Amino acid sequence: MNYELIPLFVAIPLGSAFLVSLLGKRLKGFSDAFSNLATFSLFSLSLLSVPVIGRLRILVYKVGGWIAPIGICMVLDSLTIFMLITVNLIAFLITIYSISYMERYTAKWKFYTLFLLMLAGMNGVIVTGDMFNLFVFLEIASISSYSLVAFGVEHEELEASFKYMVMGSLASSFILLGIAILYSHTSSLNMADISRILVERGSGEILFFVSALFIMGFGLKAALVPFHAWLPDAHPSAPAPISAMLSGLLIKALGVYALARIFFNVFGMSAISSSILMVLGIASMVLGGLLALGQDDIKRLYAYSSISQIGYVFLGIGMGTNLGILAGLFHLFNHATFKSLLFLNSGSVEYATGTRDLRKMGGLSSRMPVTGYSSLVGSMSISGIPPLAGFWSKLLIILSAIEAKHFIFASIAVLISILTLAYYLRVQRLAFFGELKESMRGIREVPLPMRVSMISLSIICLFGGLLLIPAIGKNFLNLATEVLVNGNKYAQVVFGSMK
Amino acid sequence: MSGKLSDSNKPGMTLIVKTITRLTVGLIFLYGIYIVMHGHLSPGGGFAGGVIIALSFIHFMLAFGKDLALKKLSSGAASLFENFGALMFLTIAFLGLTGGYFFFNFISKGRPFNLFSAGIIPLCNVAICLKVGAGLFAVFVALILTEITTKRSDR
Amino acid sequence: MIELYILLLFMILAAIIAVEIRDLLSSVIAVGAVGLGLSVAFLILKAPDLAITQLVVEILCLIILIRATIRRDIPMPNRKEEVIGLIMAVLFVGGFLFFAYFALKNLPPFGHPIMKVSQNYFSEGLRKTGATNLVASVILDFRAYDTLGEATVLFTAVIGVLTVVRRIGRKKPGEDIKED
Amino acid sequence: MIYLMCLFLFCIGVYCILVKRNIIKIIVGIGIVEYAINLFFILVGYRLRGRAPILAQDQVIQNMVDPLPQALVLTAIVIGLAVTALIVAIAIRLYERYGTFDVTKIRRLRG
Repeated sequence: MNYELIPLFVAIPLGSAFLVSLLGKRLKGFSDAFSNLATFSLFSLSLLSVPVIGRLRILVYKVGGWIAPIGICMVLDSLTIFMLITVNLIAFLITIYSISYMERYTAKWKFYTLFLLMLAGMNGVIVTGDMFNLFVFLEIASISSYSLVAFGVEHEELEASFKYMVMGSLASSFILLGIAILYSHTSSLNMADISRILVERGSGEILFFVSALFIMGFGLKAALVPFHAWLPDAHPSAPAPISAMLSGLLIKALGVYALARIFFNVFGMSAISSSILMVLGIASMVLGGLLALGQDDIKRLYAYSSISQIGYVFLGIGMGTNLGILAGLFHLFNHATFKSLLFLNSGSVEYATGTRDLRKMGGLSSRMPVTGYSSLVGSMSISGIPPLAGFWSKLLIILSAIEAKHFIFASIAVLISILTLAYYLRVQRLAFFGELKESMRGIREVPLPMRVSMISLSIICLFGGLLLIPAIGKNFLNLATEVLVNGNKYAQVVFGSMK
Repeated sequence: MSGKLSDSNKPGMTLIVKTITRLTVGLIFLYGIYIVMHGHLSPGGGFAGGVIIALSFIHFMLAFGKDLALKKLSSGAASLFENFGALMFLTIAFLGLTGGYFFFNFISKGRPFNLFSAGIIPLCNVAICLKVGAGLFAVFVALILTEITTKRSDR
Repeated sequence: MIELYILLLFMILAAIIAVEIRDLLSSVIAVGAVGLGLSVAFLILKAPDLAITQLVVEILCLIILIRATIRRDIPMPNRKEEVIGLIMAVLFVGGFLFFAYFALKNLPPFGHPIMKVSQNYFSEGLRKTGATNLVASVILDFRAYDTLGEATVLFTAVIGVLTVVRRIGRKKPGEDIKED
Repeated sequence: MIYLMCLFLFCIGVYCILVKRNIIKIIVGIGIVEYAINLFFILVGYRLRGRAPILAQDQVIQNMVDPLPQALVLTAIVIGLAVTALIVAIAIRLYERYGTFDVTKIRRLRG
């Protein structure tokens, strides 16, 4: 009976997007209520599937009743569930936040339509088990994000969106070319089938070339360092809920998840690709951190910090060891929560004061306690202060680097962690502490829905570390790690479950 | 484009263009419908047919100016049609659940080479055609309208 | 297959013209020539569905692009392009083609695809779906889920265009703007 | 060999995107890249002396070309059209705001 659940992950956001665009303009308040309902049902659906997957390990859904290499299949395994929960949880909290925040923009129903389409794209990428289908849903998510970045239609937003769009289409072209070459080589599009054929044939120049294309393509989507130039423009220009969505989820679902799934489960991880991923991760970590240090625009600083933290995730996953992958995935989850929290904070500051320049702020905590203290929690978590969630994931990444005898990488990770603490303390000092500026006397705390969403996110940041205790996080983190560690066995598992 | 060539109070292009457009536009429209309906038998299909139908409206608009074209199909109606097409496609997908699977081809296949055969495929073609035709027309209208407002703000 | 090579040479030539010519309108028209060449190439390669689609899409793209460039047809000033960017791009293209050569050598030769999965479409396509156009049976039955995604991409783009062309994006607190 | 010519077309497009400093030229480059990939997909599925994948009423057709890449390319063409429409809309708005298509003059954001 559980099979019917899987297509709903894509069908619910798609159907609600169509309905919102049909009725949202005519009925006041419909788009708010309906979008929140949709994201809430998605979140509860993903929670519901956790025990099912804990019992069965994998579910395969044959769309249209066609068996896998002929038709398309959707695969629900523990890694998928891990990503689905992360994405839908954050998306639900962000829709709550947007109820009030998006009052400042015109055409709210267009915002919700595009938002739901982006969510549908991400869920589609995560759930699918087919290469070309992955590309199609990746394009849905990207195209809606291009137009959401330009949502404010001011100079900067249009410019950032254009830059993002050019880079994004280039990335998509690389991915599509890779898929074409892979199709010619294996004559199949199903991931499990490709994996099986590649194991039989062994690797060669083709695999090397396709890996390079995919690293370029998905690396552009994930903003790894040589390909990061679009991110610091695009993420700050979007409205705050979208910045949170882009930085917290989009680069992970389209970049990290897709890359990890393809490299571990389809190609099989080799020493070369592992070290390439780690080196790229280290480079993003260092450069992102250094560039963040000199920023005065609060959202731009957060955007550079995203590049740096994505570097940590890649370092962990690229290690390929059990502990490394666990740490990388855990950091991915943590980064999704605290980075969206921080972007929502910056949105609240902008909502109340009308500026994003750190030098014009000061002492905001006294006037906006919820924003101030949730931002403190987020900053401490991202810079790795103990008992908060971010500390545990960073600790595990560093430990796994030591375990795998990468001492230089481990020490760089420690140094960058200190750097992170430095620039986040700077934000706290300039924006939230210190004395209140004269021009800021009249500001007030933000409306209730925005507060609710920020408070829930900071609670997750506070207690996220508990997920590491096996009794709580076993079905969540450890099983997801297992999927990646198993590598090429993915094909057998998928075909075994299809019979 | 060459709006300046004609009378300034008559929008659109010259008389020659208008006469020829009047003759051809219906044919293009019919051809689009033909392509859609025979999508499962011969080359073509919902997408190509939808673009052809959109092109017939765009052709009309370029020749006669935007006011007359929008009277035939207003942009609000276009986006309504588009939504309707999208929802129809999704509904077909959901009706497949009656046969057990999302997108299951649940209608009987009929005799091959007939117009009414192949189960859901012609229906899907019609849905896609509505969506594509109306959507592309809406895009075109939106782009044209921004250009007009741009020119006004320039002066 | 000689006509295919000639056509490809023509397309490459037109693409170079489109990239290098100064006048924007001519550039757009040259890229239209590439697209129409592609449509003919599809016909030679026995893909009539694609030929029709490519033809109509190309016409639509040309109309949109020409509307965008006409009357704004400012010739580009004769300025030096950034030398570093040029060198980087040339290096990238060279390296790309070099690696592509080795990778493509191992692909199945032109004209002899493996067709492992597609064999099923030939044997079961007509019986299971009832459509005589196998491409239609693939896009709307075997891989209909992809087509749902494709329709959604177009829907997204339409909403995106309508979003981008709004006159006013932000409003001040308490201000009420009539939305169109 | 024919694959390489096709990839050369791809490289012309990439070169155009990376080097040119004009919005319309960049859009042209994106278009060329899309054409090249679509062509590559179809070349990969072509069979020598093949027939189009459409069944006829009274004869059995042997040796058809691969229908799967054709279906995929159909999807890719639509995606290309969607991207082009959106990017042209953004380009028109940019022109409206800045009065130019030259990227070097559109520099409010720091790198």
